[in-house]
Order: sequence, then structure tokens, then C-alpha cells
Amino acid sequence: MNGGPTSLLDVSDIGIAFGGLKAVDRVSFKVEAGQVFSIIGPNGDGKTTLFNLVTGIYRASQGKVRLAGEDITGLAPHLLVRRGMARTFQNLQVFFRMSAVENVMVGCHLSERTSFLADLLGLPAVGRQNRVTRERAMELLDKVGLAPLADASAGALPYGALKRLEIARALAASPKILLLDEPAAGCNPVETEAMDHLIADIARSGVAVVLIEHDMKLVMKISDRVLVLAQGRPLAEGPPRAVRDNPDVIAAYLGDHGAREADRAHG
Amino acid sequence: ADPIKIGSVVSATGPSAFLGDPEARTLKLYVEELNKKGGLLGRPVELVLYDDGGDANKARTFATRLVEDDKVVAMVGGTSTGATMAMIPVFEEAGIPFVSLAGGIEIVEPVRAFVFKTPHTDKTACQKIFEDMKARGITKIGMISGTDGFGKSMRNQCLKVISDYAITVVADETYGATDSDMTPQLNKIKNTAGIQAVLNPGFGQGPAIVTRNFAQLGIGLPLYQSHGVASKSFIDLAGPAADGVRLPAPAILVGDKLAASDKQKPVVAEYKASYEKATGQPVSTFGGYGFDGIQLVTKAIEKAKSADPKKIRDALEGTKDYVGVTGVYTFTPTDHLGLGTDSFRMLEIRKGDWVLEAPTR
Amino acid sequence: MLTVEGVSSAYGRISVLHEVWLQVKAGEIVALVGSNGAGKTTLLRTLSGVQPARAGRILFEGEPIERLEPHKRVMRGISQSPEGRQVFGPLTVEDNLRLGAYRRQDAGTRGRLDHVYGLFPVLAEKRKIAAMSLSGGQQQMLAIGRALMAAPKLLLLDEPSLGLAPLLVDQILAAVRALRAEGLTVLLVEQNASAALAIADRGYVLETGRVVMEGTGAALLVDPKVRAAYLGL
Amino acid sequence: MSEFLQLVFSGLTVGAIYALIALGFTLIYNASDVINFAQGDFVMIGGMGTVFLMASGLSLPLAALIAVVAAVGVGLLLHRLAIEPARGASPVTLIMITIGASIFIKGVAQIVFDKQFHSLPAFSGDAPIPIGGATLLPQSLWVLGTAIGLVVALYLFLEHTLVGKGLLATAANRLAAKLVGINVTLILAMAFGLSAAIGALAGVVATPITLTRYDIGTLFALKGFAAAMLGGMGNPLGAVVGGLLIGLLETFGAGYVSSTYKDAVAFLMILFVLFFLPRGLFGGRSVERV
Amino acid sequence: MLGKALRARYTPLLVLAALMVLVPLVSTSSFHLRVAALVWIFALAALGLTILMGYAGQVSLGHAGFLGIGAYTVAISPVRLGLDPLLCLVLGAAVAGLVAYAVGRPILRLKGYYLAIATLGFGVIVALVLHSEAEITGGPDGMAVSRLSLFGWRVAGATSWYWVTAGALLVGALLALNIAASPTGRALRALHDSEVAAAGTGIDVASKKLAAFVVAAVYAAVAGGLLAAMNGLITPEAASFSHSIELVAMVIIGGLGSVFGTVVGAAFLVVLPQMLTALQEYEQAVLGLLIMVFMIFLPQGIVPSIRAYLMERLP
Ligand SMILES: Nc1ncnc2c1ncn2[C@@H]1O[C@H](COP(=O)(O)OP(=O)(O)OP(=O)(O)O)[C@@H](O)[C@H]1O
Ligand SMILES: Nc1ncnc2c1ncn2[C@@H]1O[C@H](COP(=O)(O)OP(=O)(O)OP(=O)(O)O)[C@@H](O)[C@H]1O
Ligand SMILES: [Mg+2]
Ligand SMILES: [Mg+2]
Repeated sequence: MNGGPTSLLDVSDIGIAFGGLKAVDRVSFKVEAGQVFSIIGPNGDGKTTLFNLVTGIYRASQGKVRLAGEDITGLAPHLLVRRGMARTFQNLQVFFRMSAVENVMVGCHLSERTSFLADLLGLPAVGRQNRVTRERAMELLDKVGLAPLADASAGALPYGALKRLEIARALAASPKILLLDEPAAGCNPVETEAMDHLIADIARSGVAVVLIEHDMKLVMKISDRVLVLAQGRPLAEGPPRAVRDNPDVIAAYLGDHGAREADRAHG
Repeated sequence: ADPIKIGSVVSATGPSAFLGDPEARTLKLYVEELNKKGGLLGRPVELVLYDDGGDANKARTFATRLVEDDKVVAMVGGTSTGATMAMIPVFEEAGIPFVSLAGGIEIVEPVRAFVFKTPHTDKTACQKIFEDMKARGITKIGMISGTDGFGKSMRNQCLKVISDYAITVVADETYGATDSDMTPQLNKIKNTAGIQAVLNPGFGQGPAIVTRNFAQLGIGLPLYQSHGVASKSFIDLAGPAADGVRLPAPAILVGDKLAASDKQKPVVAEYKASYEKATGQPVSTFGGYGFDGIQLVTKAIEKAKSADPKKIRDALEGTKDYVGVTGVYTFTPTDHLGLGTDSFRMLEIRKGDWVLEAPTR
Repeated sequence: MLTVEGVSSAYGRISVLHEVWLQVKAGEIVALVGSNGAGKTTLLRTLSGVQPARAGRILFEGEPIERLEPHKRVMRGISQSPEGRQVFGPLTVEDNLRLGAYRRQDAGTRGRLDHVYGLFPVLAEKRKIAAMSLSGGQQQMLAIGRALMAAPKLLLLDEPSLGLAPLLVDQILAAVRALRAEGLTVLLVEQNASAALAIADRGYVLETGRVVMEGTGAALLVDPKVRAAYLGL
Repeated sequence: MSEFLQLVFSGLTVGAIYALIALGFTLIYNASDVINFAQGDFVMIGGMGTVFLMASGLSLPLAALIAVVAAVGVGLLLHRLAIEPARGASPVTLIMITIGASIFIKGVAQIVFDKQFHSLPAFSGDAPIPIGGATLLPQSLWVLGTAIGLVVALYLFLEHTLVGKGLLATAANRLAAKLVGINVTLILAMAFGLSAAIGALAGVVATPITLTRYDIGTLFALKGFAAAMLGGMGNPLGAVVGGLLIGLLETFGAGYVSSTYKDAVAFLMILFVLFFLPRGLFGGRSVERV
Repeated sequence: MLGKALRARYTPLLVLAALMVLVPLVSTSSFHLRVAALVWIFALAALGLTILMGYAGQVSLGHAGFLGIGAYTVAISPVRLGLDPLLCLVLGAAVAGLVAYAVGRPILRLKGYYLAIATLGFGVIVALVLHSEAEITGGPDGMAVSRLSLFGWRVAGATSWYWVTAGALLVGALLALNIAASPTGRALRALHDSEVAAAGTGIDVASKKLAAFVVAAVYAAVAGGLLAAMNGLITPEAASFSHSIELVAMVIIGGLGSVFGTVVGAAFLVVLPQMLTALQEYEQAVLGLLIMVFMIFLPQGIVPSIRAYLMERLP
């Protein structure tokens, strides 16, 4: 648009309304590869809905989403993953009847090279593929610290573990951009710190991370940029420190506690 | 001595239960009585009875079981034409006589060595009805048929013979076996110009509902039912609406009204008395089919003086002038039904009762 | 008020709680901390009776309740805001709240409803909306509000601050303190351990299904082991 | 015109019967997420019970009352002996149990009653009421009236009583229902009892029109289920609208398209509606939150 | 050891094969062989549902419709098209697959009970057509089916049919087990749990569901074709609603998602009625009672429940 190099993710003027409620109202932002881009804001002010718009779960009533320059607005979720966008869910969407490792193996779906017919006939290639997939899934579980629980049924995992399981599953799609909806919810500060390292790691490997989170310590510490949504509208956008000091943001969202937490991140 | 085993597969449950149930009861009753009288050829008789639930596939399995496991020497059963057709190959192959209780003409046409049947065919019923219509000067009729096996087959047979009587069908409707309202179809018939009478080939509760809806719409034309409703329960179900309905039926429904000279009178009276005493339910033609079936077989065994299936078959085929409750049977190598049109009587329902040979208006 | 004596619990063959002992006195706020999978949620479920206790006794106001069905425990005055919110999705926000008072239909219901709306004004705004279309944080507020509607004597809170904006976390903890001042007793499970211990009279640390430490909130806050393992300091 | 009106009357009558059965489905579904395949058999118990009690000399109202009470008893026993012991099992398992129950009830009914069709006298005589060239049976008014009365009662119960809300809450989230103090067992028992009562009542008012037999429940269950789905599962108003609509579709199908394929006409319309409204007419358009 | 065997992928297949060899050793009565052959046929039809319901979590209450399509293709096409009966079996599978594709595309968007009623409607319509188009299908009394010949060998007699149906089931079971342990199987189980999340990992949920539906239809059609050819006669009853329910019941009673369970479920519903005939009029009541008792005490279905019990007790 403005002639500059295309951003990895470019969301412009996106919006949706439920009944009379403008849950997301003309929001725009850009995310570059390797960046951690955080979205914060009061409860119910449109963060998750924004994710749902970007990932094609809701159909936007206005606006565009571009991924690496290509218009992907309104593409079905499974097609988006194929183009390199993966996400986790605030309300867990885990395959509860499968084991932890199988959950991640499903995530590897796109990289698997077998056909329906081969699967049906049980060709040797399928067995080989299964072994490859499993190995890769184990690596990912190890990365999020769940390797010891690989064979446990997902239904039996504690809440915090499920959040990490979803991240491993999303990573399995080898995304270019990863959208995380409150990954640290249900983690204690120590566990949050591990999450912090994990996200930083992911970003370092060149993946863009878009993060929704209420844990200010985490947000302030690892974000490159922060977008604040209030009542579906952008309230502020900028580097973490600038956002933290914005009086509107403090009044609408952070409060004293949040501001304190945010400060702790910066030491 | 070893019992003589007679097999049976009927639809004692399922959609045709009201046919299969009286058949089953009759068979049990008569085998019991037979044994009280000392059985056959000095041996007790054992009835091996299975319920196919109206499923032809199950009937086939039970047929195999009767032949292979139970080693029966003869078979009386097959409530529906479909089930009978499914079982025929089993008995033909094993060489065991099979007396079917189903209506379809294809059971005995072409004639198969081991297969006989007791009920009238639909064709005879149609002929009887059209004779009556013709006598009343009716030339244009509406038809409303059930889509069950009985209704469909009778409809086809009627359409085949109708031209012999110079009658034409000007409205042709159907209803499903389980429908509970036939007003739309009857309404169409009502609005067809020139119609003079309505014929309803069908069995089960359908004809009763047709009869009620017919009265509700005030159609006011003669209504003909088939032998498929020839049981007291039809009158109960249709209620006052049944008044004036005509149908062809075997003697059994009007046993007490038969002329004293009628050959069938004593047989019918005896069956009616014993069935109603044993079951507490009114007789129906369907039980009568079973009665005739088992009688034909036991008589054949007595005549053959042997429980060898082949010999029973030969004796069966030699049956001559057996007076049953359905009619008088004479089998020949080319006729395994052996009933004439005269075994049907034309009845009219008046004040909740059957009236014989109602004179034409 | 509540005494837990050697309670064990398991899912199928997997034992999760191993002889847990703890006590909550009337009018106290007791915090329960522990890492993912320690068994905090399982303990609360066992207290509410939706998860059977394999062994041990639970005394509430001096009487054993471990055999009572869940609704009887609610009638005695124990209510819970569960993990994962568990709102009645297709029902409206207001119906959810009214159902919170299922066992306590009295003159006070209206007042408590207003109280909850006062605490979370957004719920009042959305009172006619199906609970499942609320945002995550709004659902969390609803779950807490619903538990309050029962006017319990003992309130069990499973990670009430989960998914709430920082501003609201402050409000919730303040509200818990205010409720205590009105005589309510609270057993609080929190990942935000420093905040929880700060308002708690006493605290317990749960590790793989066992109580490994207990003390006053202030004491635990400064305990080096707790600080390292749960506060990240 | 009179033909059209006649079809409307027929359609509404048949449809009201379907609606009554669909209402029975609604209650149990609302409490437990389970489709009770034995629902049609409650209808049969109502009808057959009344027939046989009347045959033994009781008056119609008394016979009907006893038959409905008996059906409620069967419903409660079904819950106590078959559903409650399987507590915690998945809906699929529970549905299978109700299928077993349906076979069992039919099996017992054919012994206790018989295998013949039976009818009841129409409550207010058989004289058709002529309206605009068409005729309406007084019994149709009984059926329609019962359907309307029950849907209003059910609506008031579910929407305006706390116990009704508790019933909805139990289906929405069993765990949370327990945590707010709902006696889930009691709610389920109540749902089965009430459903049985509704079903049996339907059987009593419908039998003079449809006739009844020990195995008529299968057909009723099928049509009632279709009606409930067309209306949107769980919504009493939907159940009634769905039932009436299917009744009308069938009669219009038979009257104007083909009497042979009228069931196909009805089902094709259901498919058509579901294509645009995947949760039925009144099932709402709720989006799954993630 | 046993524990390990319980987990191994092809154990069910081996057990099944062993059973198949065992039956004719115990009895050669053509009645017993016929009953066993019926178990194999219905198990094959139900296996399709296992893939659809057990793996992918999509119900079908109209599956007998596909069985009917397969059966009637085998019955009709030799007469009308003069095709070889074996070819007709293949044709039946293809026709059913195509119909499933056409029907599945619009209706598989529906979920849960709404899908159930849509498939039910489909089944009812198929049964109605078979029932009504008497000129082609022979109407309610059904039509005769010509003998099947496999590469010149005319299949006749109980023993031959026993082995043909057993072979067909073994192949069907092998394919079903293969799918379960493959990426496709994982995808199906995943969308069973959460369609949103499955789509979120790149699975094309709609096309996977459709594939499962088509495969399930093909299974049923082959089973229907075999049934028709074995009986030499087919009636529209084969496509009836009650048969659809029976197929679903086999899958659930045996154990949802378990291949061996499906065979056990089929045996349960085919053999049990044969054993209960001695009870005469009490047969139905006892059958219903047994279904209830089994589901109450083995809520996961016969095979998974027993398997879980053994696994708990074994090292
Ligand atoms: N349904 C279940 N089946 C089997 N095991 C379970 C089940 N639910 C929980 N568990 C196990 O019980 C243990 C305790 O879980 P619980 O949910 O009580 O932990 P928690 O302390 O609340 O953790 P979190 O902080 O993540 O909420 C965990 O190891 C978990 O794996
Ligand atoms: N499907 C829907 N139907 C109706 N309203 C909806 C729907 N989805 C979201 N909303 C409304 O849109 C608003 C934004 O919700 P969203 O989930 O995006 O909030 P959020 O910022 O993620 O909040 P939280 O931090 O609590 O998760 C909320 O008020 C919610 O009630
Ligand atoms: Mg959110
Ligand atoms: Mg927890």
C-alpha cells in the first residue's frame, strides 16, 4: 500500500459485529517475521474475536487480512494453516480422547506424505511416516516440557499442561506465524517464566508470534510491540514501555496492580 | 416313538403380526389337539415354530434351521409372499413339502414340486369384487391401495383382470402401511368426476382408517374392501363407518349364517369354536389359512402312512375335495392352490356384523 | 469450619491426592498453592462432592460430609467457582446467576444479584445474553458471581483470576477480602500466588497430592522455598 | 379451495400428534442430551392401556388417567433401573439403553396386551364438523387442544420456573449443575416421568384417529423425532411447529404430489430446511466459542 | 505378554481369522454356517459405521439405505444390464459410494442429532423407492438375485458362502485397522473431538468426513450385495429404518470404534435372536433386556470394556 516491504501479517480495518455490538471495530496492525506482537485489553473487548477473524473462524464484515502479501480474508481455517498460520485457543480445544503425543501428531498432519489409499491399504510407507511423525511430535513435546506425559491421555492432563500441549500442536504445523490466546493462563509465575523462554525461542527461530495475554510481566518482557484494544477499538499501539506508561491504558486496563507487574518485568 | 416334526416360520411379530399371530396360535392349537388324539401314525407330532418378525432374510435363516437342525418333514408357514419366496429354494432343494400361508400368485405359478399354498390368490378376490360391481352396474371406480406387499400385489392383479368386466379405474391412489390419515387421497378420489365406487386393496389398520375417512368426507359411494380385512377387528376398528362396506371373504366369517347344507359349515363351526375358546379372540381368515395348512399336511401324512417328505408331497398333491375353512381344495400336478372362486363369499357389513351374499341394490 | 483429614482421591487407577490434611477456620481466607497437576482442583472437587474421596474424612462445621451428595453440600453452605468456568452455555447470564441461588431462594436473592452486578457491571449489561457468547474473562466473572449467589458459608474458588485483566484481578481479590469481612470463609486456589498469599490468613502448599508446607500467608510469602518454586523470585 | 382446507385440517391433526410426541422428546433431551427412543412406546402405553382398561369396564376418563399414571411409572422405572445405574455413560450408550428399553417394552406389551390393532371411541362423537366445504373431526380438536395446552405448560415450566431452568442447566453442564446444588438425579427422574406423561396423553387423544398396537411406538418415535429436529431440538415451540409442519407437508405431499412419496416429500423438506438452518427452525444460530 | 498382544494392531485380525477357521471345525451344519455367514456380512456393513461413527464421530441412522443400494444393484444389473454378478458387486459399491458423495456433501455439515435425522431421512427415502418402484425392484415382495460366480466358480452352498463372506470381512477388517493406525485415522479421531481444532491443524474437516461417509457406504453396499447374492432374493426390508438402527446397535454394543467389537456386536444381534427362539413370545422382551443390561454394565461396549478390565489386571 505504502510501497514499503510487505509485512508477514497485515491486518487492515478489520471488523465484525454481533447483533448491535461492534466486538471488533476497524482494527489494523502489522506483524513481522520473528517479532512478538502482543494484544492486550480489558475482558470482552475483542481480542479473541480478533483472532477468530484473522484465522477465518468468523467471517469479517469489513477489512482485509494479508499474509506475506497475499489476501487471505475469509479463507477457511484449514487453508490458512497450509499457508503458515497456526493458533491456540483460549477455551481449550484439545483432542481429549487421544494421548498427548497423538494430539501433536495430528498437528503434523500437513507434513505427512501419505495418501488416503495408502492409509487404507496400510502400505509400508504409512508405517514409516508414522514413525517420522511420532519422532517429530516427541521433539515438540520435549520442547514444551511435556515429554514425560507423552502417552498420557489428554483428558487426564492438568490445565496448565494442556495449554502447552496446544502450543506444541500448533508448532507441529511449522507455522510462519503463531497466534497464542492466553498461553500463560493457569500457570504460576515459575511456569510462566518457562513459557516466556519458550515463546522467545519460537520467535528467535523466525516465527512471528501474536500473543494475547493478561500476564503483564510476560507481555512487557518479551513483546516487540503491543496493541491495546478497548471496546473493539485500538486504544494504543507501540513498544511495551510506551504502552505501559500510557495513562489511558492504565485507567482502562492495567490498574495499579498491572502497572506494578509490568514494572517488575522491566526490573 | 420319535415325534414327527413339522416346521413353521410365521411373522408373529412385526408389521404382519396380526396375520402371523393367529396363524401361530392356530398351528399350536391344532398340533396340541392332534397329540391329545394320539398324534400321527402312532407318533407324537412336534411343531417347530419360528418368528421371522416380517424379515425375509430371517425367514430364510429359519428355513435353513428347520431343514438342517430340526430336520422337519414338512413345513407350514410363510406369512408374507416375500418371506415365502425367500424360503422356497431351501425347501425345494431339500425336497421337503412347504405349504405357504401367503397370498402371492407367484408362489404357485409356475408350479414347484414341493410348494403348495392355502390362501386364495388376490386374483380371485378381484374377480369376485368385479363380478359384484358389474352386477350393480358400476363401470368407473376409484382405487386406493396400501403399498405393503398385499395391497400392491392385489392392485396389480385387479388391474390385470378389470377389463374383463368392462370397468375402468379413473382414480388410482396409494397409502403407506403405517399411515394414519388417508383424507388427502380420498379427497382426490371424491373430486374425480364420474366415479361410482371405491375399492381398497390392503390389510392391517390402513383399510379401517380409509373406511373412517371415507365416512368423514361423506363420499357416500359403495366402498369395497378386500379379504385382507376379513376379521372381526376390522369392524371394531372402523366403527359405524364400516356400515355398507362390501368384501369377498371365506366362509369362516359367517359360519353361523351358512346354509345347513353347506359343506363347509361343520368344519368352520368347529374351528371357530375351538379357536375362540382357546385364545379368547375372534377367528379371522388368517388363522384359517393356518388351519387348512396344517390339516392338509397331517391328512397327507396319514394318507401316505409315512413321515417321509417325498411321500408326504405326493400325498399332498393327491389331495382331493378336502373341505377346509377357507374353501374346498383339490390339488393336481398343475395346480398347487386348488381353490376356486366359489370359495369366496360376498359379504356386506351391516350394524357391525357380516351379512352373507347381500343382494344387489 | 472445614477439616480435611487424610483425604485421598483417584481417577481410575491413578491416585492424585494422598492423605491430604488441612483446616479452614471460620472467617479465614486460606490459600492453596501448587504447580500444574499438584491436585488443587481435585481437592476442591472432592470437597464439593463431584469427585469421590477414596479415603479420609471431611468435616464441615463438625459433621462428616464426605458421603453427602453434591447438592446436599451446597445446602449446607459450600459453593464453588470451578476451574474452566463451567457456565451454563445456552442459558442467559441472569439465568446462570439465578441458578447459583438454586438452593437459596429467599428474600436476599434479589439483593445478591444486585451485589454481583455491582461487582461485575459488564454482567448486568449482558444479562440477557447466552453465557457461551461471553468472552473468557466475562465467563470467569460469571462463574464467580454464580458461586456468590448461593450465599455460601464456605466459598471455594479455583483460580478466580484466570484470564482476567489486571485491573479486575485487583478487584476480585479486594472483593474476596470484603466478603471475608462480612463473615464469609474462603478457600482460594491461585496461580497468582503472591497476590493470593498476600490476602490470605494462612496458606498450604500442595505438591503431587500431598501438603508439604503450611503457615500464615505472610510467612509463606517470605519462605525461600516458596519464593523460588511458586513466586518466581 | 375446500380441497385445500381439507388438506389443512388433516395436516394439522396428524401434525398435532407428531407435535405431542416431539414435546416428549424435548423434555428428556433438555435434561440429559439424550434422545429417548422409548418415547413412542410411552404413547403406545397410553393408548393400549386405555383400550384395555376400558375393555375391563372402566370409563374413558378413569381408564385414561390410570394409563397415564402407568406410563409415568414405566418412565420412572426406566430412569431408576436403566438410566441411573449407567450414570456418567456417554449419550450414545444411554441412547442404546433406550433402544433396548423400547424393544423390551414392546416385547412385554405384546404379552400383556395383544398383537392386534385397537381403537378408542372418539371423545365427542364421530360427526364431522363442516367448515367451508371441508370437514373436521371433533377428535382433531382434542388433539390440537392438547398439543397447544401442553406446549404452553411446558414453555412456562422451562422458562419461568427455577426447576425448569435447573432442568436446562443439567443438560448444559452436568458438573456445574451439581455445583450449584441441583439434584441431578431427581431432575432426570422428573424429566422421564413428565415425558412419559406427555407421551401417554398423546396416545390417549390420538388413538381414536391413528389406532394403536403394541409396536406403533417405532413409527411415532420416528415422526416425533423428525418433528423435534425440524423445529430445533430442545425448544418446545419448535417441537410443535415442527410437528404441525411435517403433518402439513405429508398431507400436501399426498394431496398434490404423490401419495406414494409423501414421506419422501416431508423428509426432503426437512433436509432443505436443515441445509439453511442447520439447527432447525428454532434452534438458534449459536456460534461455537473458541 | 497378553497385555502387549491386547495393544498390538493386528491382534483383532488374528483372533478373527482363528474364529473363522474354528467355526466349520465345530459344526458343518449349513444352518450354523449360514448364521455365521450372516454375522460376517452384517459385521462388514457395521464396520463401515465403525469408521464413520467410531472414528470420525458422525452418526448415520440411514446406513441400511446403502446396504439396500448395494443389494439391489446386484439384483437388478444382471437382469437389466446383463453384467456379471461379480462386476455388479463392484458396481454396487461404486453406486453407493457416488450416492454417499452426493448426499454427504450437503448433509455432513450438520452435527449430532441433526445429522442423525438427515441420514435417517435419506434411508427412509431409499427404502421408499425400493418399495415403490415395483417395475424395477419387484416392490415389497422383493426380487430374485442371480447366483454369484467368482472367476468362473459358481458360489453355492453354505460352506462356499461361509468362506466368501469370511474373506470379505477379513479384508474389510484389515482395511479398517489400517485406517485407524494411519494419518487419516488420526485426522478422523481428531475431528471427532474438536472440529475447530482439527481445522486449526490444517485438516480439511469437510472432505475427511465425506471420505469416511463414502467408505462407510461402500462397506455397507458390499455387504448388501453379498447378502442379496447369498439369499438369492432381496426385499426392501433390507434398507429399512430398523435395519439401520440394528447396524448402529452392533457398533455400539460391540464397542464404538473397535473393529473386533463390531464383529462381536454383529454376532450379538445375529446369534442371540437364534438362541432366544426357545423363549417363544418372551423373545423380544428378553432381547431388549439383554441389550439394556449389557449397556449398563459394559457402557463402553463389550470389547473395549473387557479389554480395559484385562489391561488393568495384566502387567
Ligand atoms: N479426569 C482425569 N483423569 C485422570 N487423571 C486426571 C484427571 N483429571 C486430573 N487428573 C490428574 O490429576 C492430577 C491433579 O490434577 P488437578 O487438575 O487436580 O491439578 P491442579 O493442581 O488443579 O493443576 P492446575 O494448576 O493445572 O489446574 C494431574 O496429574 C492430572 O493429570
Ligand atoms: N459469537 C458471539 N456472539 C455474540 N457475542 C459475542 C460472540 N463472540 C464474542 N462476542 C462478544 O464480543 C465481545 C468480545 O469478546 P472476545 O472474546 O473477543 O473478548 P476478549 O477480548 O478475548 O476477552 P477476554 O480477555 O475475556 O478473553 C464480548 O463482549 C463477547 O460477549
Ligand atoms: Mg479472549
Ligand atoms: Mg486446577
